[in-house]
Amino acid sequence: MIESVLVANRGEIALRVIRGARELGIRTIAVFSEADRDSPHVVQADEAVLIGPAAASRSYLDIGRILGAARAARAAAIHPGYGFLAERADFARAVADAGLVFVGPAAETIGAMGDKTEARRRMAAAGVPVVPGTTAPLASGSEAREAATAVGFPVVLKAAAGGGGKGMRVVRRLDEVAAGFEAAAREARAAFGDGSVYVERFLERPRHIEVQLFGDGFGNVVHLHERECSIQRRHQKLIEEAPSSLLTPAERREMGEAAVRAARAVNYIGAGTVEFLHQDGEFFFLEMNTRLQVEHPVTELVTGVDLVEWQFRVASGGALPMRQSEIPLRGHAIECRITSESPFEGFLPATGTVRHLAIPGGPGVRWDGGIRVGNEIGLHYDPLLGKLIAAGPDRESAIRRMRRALAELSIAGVSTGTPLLRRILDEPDFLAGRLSTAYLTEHPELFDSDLGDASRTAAVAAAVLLEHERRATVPAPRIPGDGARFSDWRAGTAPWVAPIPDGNG
Amino acid sequence: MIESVLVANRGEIALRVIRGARELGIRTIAVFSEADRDSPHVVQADEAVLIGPAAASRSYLDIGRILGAARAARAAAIHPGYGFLAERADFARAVADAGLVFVGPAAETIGAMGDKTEARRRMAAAGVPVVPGTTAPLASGSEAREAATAVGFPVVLKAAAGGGGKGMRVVRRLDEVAAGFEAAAREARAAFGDGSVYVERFLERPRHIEVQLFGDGFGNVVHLHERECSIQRRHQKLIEEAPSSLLTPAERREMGEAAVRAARAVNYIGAGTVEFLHQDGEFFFLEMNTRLQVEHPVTELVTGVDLVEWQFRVASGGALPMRQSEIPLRGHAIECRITSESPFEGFLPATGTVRHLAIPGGPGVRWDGGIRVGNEIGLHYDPLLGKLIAAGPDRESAIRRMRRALAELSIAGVSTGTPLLRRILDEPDFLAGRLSTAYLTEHPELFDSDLGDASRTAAVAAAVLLEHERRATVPAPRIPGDGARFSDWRAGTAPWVAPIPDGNG
Amino acid sequence: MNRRGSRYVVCLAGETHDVVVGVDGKVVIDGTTHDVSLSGRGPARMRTLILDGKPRAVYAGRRTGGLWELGLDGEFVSAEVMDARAARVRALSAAVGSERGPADLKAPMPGLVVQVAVETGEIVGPGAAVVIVEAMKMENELRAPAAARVERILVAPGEAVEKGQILVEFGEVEPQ
Amino acid sequence: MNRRGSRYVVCLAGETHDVVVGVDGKVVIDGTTHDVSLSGRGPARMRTLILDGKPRAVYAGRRTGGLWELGLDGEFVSAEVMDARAARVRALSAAVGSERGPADLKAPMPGLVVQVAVETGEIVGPGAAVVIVEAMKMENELRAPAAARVERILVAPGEAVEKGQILVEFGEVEPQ
Repeated sequence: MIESVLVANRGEIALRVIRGARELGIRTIAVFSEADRDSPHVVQADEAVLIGPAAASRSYLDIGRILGAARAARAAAIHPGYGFLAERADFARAVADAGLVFVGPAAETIGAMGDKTEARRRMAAAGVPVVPGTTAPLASGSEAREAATAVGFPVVLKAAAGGGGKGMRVVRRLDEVAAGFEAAAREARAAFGDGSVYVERFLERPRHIEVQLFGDGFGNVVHLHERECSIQRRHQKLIEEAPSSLLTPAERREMGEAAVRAARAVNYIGAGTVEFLHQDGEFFFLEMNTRLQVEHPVTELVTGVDLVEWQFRVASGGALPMRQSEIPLRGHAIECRITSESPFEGFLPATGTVRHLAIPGGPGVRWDGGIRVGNEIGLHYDPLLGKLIAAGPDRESAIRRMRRALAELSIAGVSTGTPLLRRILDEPDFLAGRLSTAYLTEHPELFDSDLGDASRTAAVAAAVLLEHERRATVPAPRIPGDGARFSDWRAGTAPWVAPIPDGNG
Repeated sequence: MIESVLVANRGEIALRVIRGARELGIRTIAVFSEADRDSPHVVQADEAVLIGPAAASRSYLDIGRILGAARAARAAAIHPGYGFLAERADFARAVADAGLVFVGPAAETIGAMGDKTEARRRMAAAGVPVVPGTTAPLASGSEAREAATAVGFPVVLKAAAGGGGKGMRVVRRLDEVAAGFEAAAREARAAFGDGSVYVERFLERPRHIEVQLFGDGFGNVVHLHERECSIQRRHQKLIEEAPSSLLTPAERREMGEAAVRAARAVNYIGAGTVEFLHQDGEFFFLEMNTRLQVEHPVTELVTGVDLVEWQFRVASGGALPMRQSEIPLRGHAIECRITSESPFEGFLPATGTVRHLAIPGGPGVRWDGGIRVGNEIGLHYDPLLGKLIAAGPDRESAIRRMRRALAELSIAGVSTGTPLLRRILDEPDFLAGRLSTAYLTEHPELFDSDLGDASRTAAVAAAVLLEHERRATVPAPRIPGDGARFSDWRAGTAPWVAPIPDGNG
Repeated sequence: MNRRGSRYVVCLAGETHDVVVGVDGKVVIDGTTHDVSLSGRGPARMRTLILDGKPRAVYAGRRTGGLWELGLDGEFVSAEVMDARAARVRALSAAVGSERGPADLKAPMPGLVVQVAVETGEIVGPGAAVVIVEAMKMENELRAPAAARVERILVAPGEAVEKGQILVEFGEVEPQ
Repeated sequence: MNRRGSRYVVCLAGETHDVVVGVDGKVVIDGTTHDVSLSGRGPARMRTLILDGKPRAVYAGRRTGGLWELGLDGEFVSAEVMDARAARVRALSAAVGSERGPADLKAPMPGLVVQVAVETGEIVGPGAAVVIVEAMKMENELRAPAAARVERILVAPGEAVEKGQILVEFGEVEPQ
């Protein structure tokens, strides 16, 4: 087993990786930006290195600083988490060149799969079904228009270097193609430093189903069944589950085998995911993510496998500890992403200081979080605060458990998407498993921001009792001859001003 | 399924039961004393009823008030949790007489097993091995002396109505018997309202192994394997695990079958536990607990069974959902009890206000807690703040996970036993599974309260930086001609005193 | 305060409620009597509200004067509590009307202006993209709330903006 | 404060440490130089201390003057921080000695007195049970710290006692 690892990430995934490494006795080195001095991942590591200012480009995305920190802490390996540098072939290569172990696949694999058009070519060649579209990056808006016309509308313009829903634009009409191309390219440049964009047929109501893969250096490749991630907004996953409520055992086997074929085609080593879109009984290769996914815990809960442990075992030169036939599939698990966003205001990013945090507990509930009380939630990074995961013997019990857990989750000081998640977990189509990536747009009623009569009455009662209590505790001084009260003197900026005695008190 | 349930308890177990009921769609009614207005179990229930002042005798132990609350809330059933009224036959009878479902065994079963001497008689008759001792309560100190002499020293004097380590005294010499008898009787009267005491041979270094049982109203009785609870102090369990690292599969089967025999002998319905002491290859019946145990989560984690769900199913008239052969035993689970005690000061009860609470998360970790930030921890109730549970594929991985989880657990404002637990999880005998109920007394080195050099340096550095920062933030006014500083003016009781300008500043 | 209770007016989400707080745990909201208790004054600012037997955790946030920020089940609302006299004063001053055109475009969150899609004097339709602001690496199109004329553009691409900052001032669309 | 850093004396668990806080993130403790940073001033009172690259969460509790209650990994210690001048004053006043007999018996926790096992004037041996206090339904025997004479009994069975309250005053055992 490797002796030590630097975790080149932040937030919940950095903490997840540190937890896994600690359990294996691997010395852990956290890195952090100036904005993350008080993040939980820092204190849970054995060592911590400040790598730069808040801007990711000068900290978590700065390969030189990451490698410098690894050298200073004499790290034997680097785990990239997801996002940031996780799918940058140049980073994987630089890590290897520095004589360190990169916990992930080979740089060539990352490069091949990171270039989405190259990936499509390789997959088609390996006999994996792909969505109709272009196989080369588009040079201009006008080339995009031609390609889109050939593929047939609607189409989606996608960053070749992309992932996580960034740098994507759905276009339904020819006259929107050029603007969509430019927006996707701009976002792609900002997010990935590469503005290449290609075009694909846009499936209107597909289900997003992906297969978890693992390969080792001995030619073994297995899949750990599928996850369904159809509940998305703006191509960002919101709720994920394992297994998919759609697939029959035969389809599960077929999709798993296609994914293994895809992995073998690129000599895959480590953890990876093949994403498929499933519509009308067909499924198509969407992309391959050459890293741990955000939603990996649902797979861990239905298989009993610790995916981070497997990553470290394979990175240390070990073989996969299970064969395909030995990998269990037990029960059902659901994950809700808890993000700092206001879902009823168009998912506006929310900021603030975490003032209160109550984490759900009890049977079948897992919290993978990256915040603590006192943390400032800013706009520098991804809005993912944590993931709430619930498991049960079947989908219905997992849903009931998740509903209970969401009712317990309490975060104050920053708005989160929790109220929307609670509504989805009560919505009949979701309960019946009638899912698609269009689910949220087809359920606008979930976004009514009405508090409801009971909550309104409760809020009125709470407010009036709080104010009543405050006035009873702090006698409000009355200025003679004036009806106004200095009822807020305590909140003022002059704490030494003594209350003026109230002659009528 | 029953429509509603009143949970006649507080703290973590009330929350556990409410969680289970909510997941089944059962309306939940919490009760609370004036000391528990802000306890988490209150807000997680659908309804909440104040039942009296802090003193348990006038709230959680007051049968009339509990039944009154059940009537007011139109509860269909009452779940007693553990402790308080859980093993009071008169309570079970009063609940039934009020026309409500008691979530637990019949009053007669509770009565028979609650009287420890009667239980010993019944078990011996059913062919379950019992520890040598008396089968009738002792009338006086002198009768105790006679009985102890007959059984042979060392002996243990035990409350017939007891449980949870209360009302117990180990006596090693004849001249200590009378005092031990009186102390045990006094504690028993205070804790259970019944001062009956009996005597048993005291096993010096036994292992405490218990079997989880379940019976339904259709004659089915199954066991859910064993738990080992050998790490105890003053007969209070501190760490529990499942399965026991001692038993062979054959011994596991033998003990399980003995427990099922015990349950059948009393027509057991619901969840129960048969406790055994295991020493030198033999095991003896210790007692039967006719309720859910504190340590039930370790069984849930190795079997996948939700024991509270089963309780509600059986109480609703359902049959057990599994046969003996269908009950899994997968992996290993460990529970650490987190109590408000100072282990390095003789387990003195600690009090305070919870100022900070960081709950461990990530894979394989469960927290069953009953506190939130802001709660006052007083002396009215049991010191159990919560339970930290970790599971893994084997004992070693569960221990590594628990170690990691204990490192993450952070409670401020009240002292807990966490530092001791961390040491036990590193101690070679514990790691090797060399356990006995004498473990803690045989490892006095665990109680050295030395901070260690690294922590001492860290504390010095933190203190000096805090003070340095405070002085930089609040310029300490200097009184001319005097060396002293009013460095603590901000903490004083006169917030309106303005700082005296510092001529030298 | 008098023997029969204290009267308040509570403004919440645009609606006004008359409330009387009794001395016996009773609160009358818009004529309906409720049993209410509110406990907890710890460092966490979480309170336990029991309203007619139904318990809820309520977060009581930042206050100035009678203004409270409340969190119920993860939704946050502001409530203003006034005594009867203050409410009357407020009602009188509010009677002085205001004439208003289309609302100006404000930044709904802090971020970076990526693009300004309009020019001064331009007439935009309802829902037209006006400014693109990037926050958390996502582009957010800010659209015109109604048909309007672009009166003044106050930001340029590359500029960082605060939440609530006015980006573009609109005027009425008049026949030219 | 001077250019070369600020000098402090820190008392922790009965030991005294000389500390110099530099202006560059360096702290010299008893002559050894450490790289230290301490961040976080949020509502939770949790701070992140990084000492020579090793991070730790530190709880910074209640303070009066230079007194800090610190929580490290669930263990709580008190530290008193004095500047050099205050430390000298303290050292001088401490030089005035005190004459002491056996420590009095104090309640180590709040609870209820169940039994007083001694009488005034009685001579007790070290470890002898003196008072039984019940807390959290468990009886706790409080024992004599050393051989002593019971000078005065200040509590009776049934009485509630506070933590730190003196229960029994002891005197020296003298030949009678």
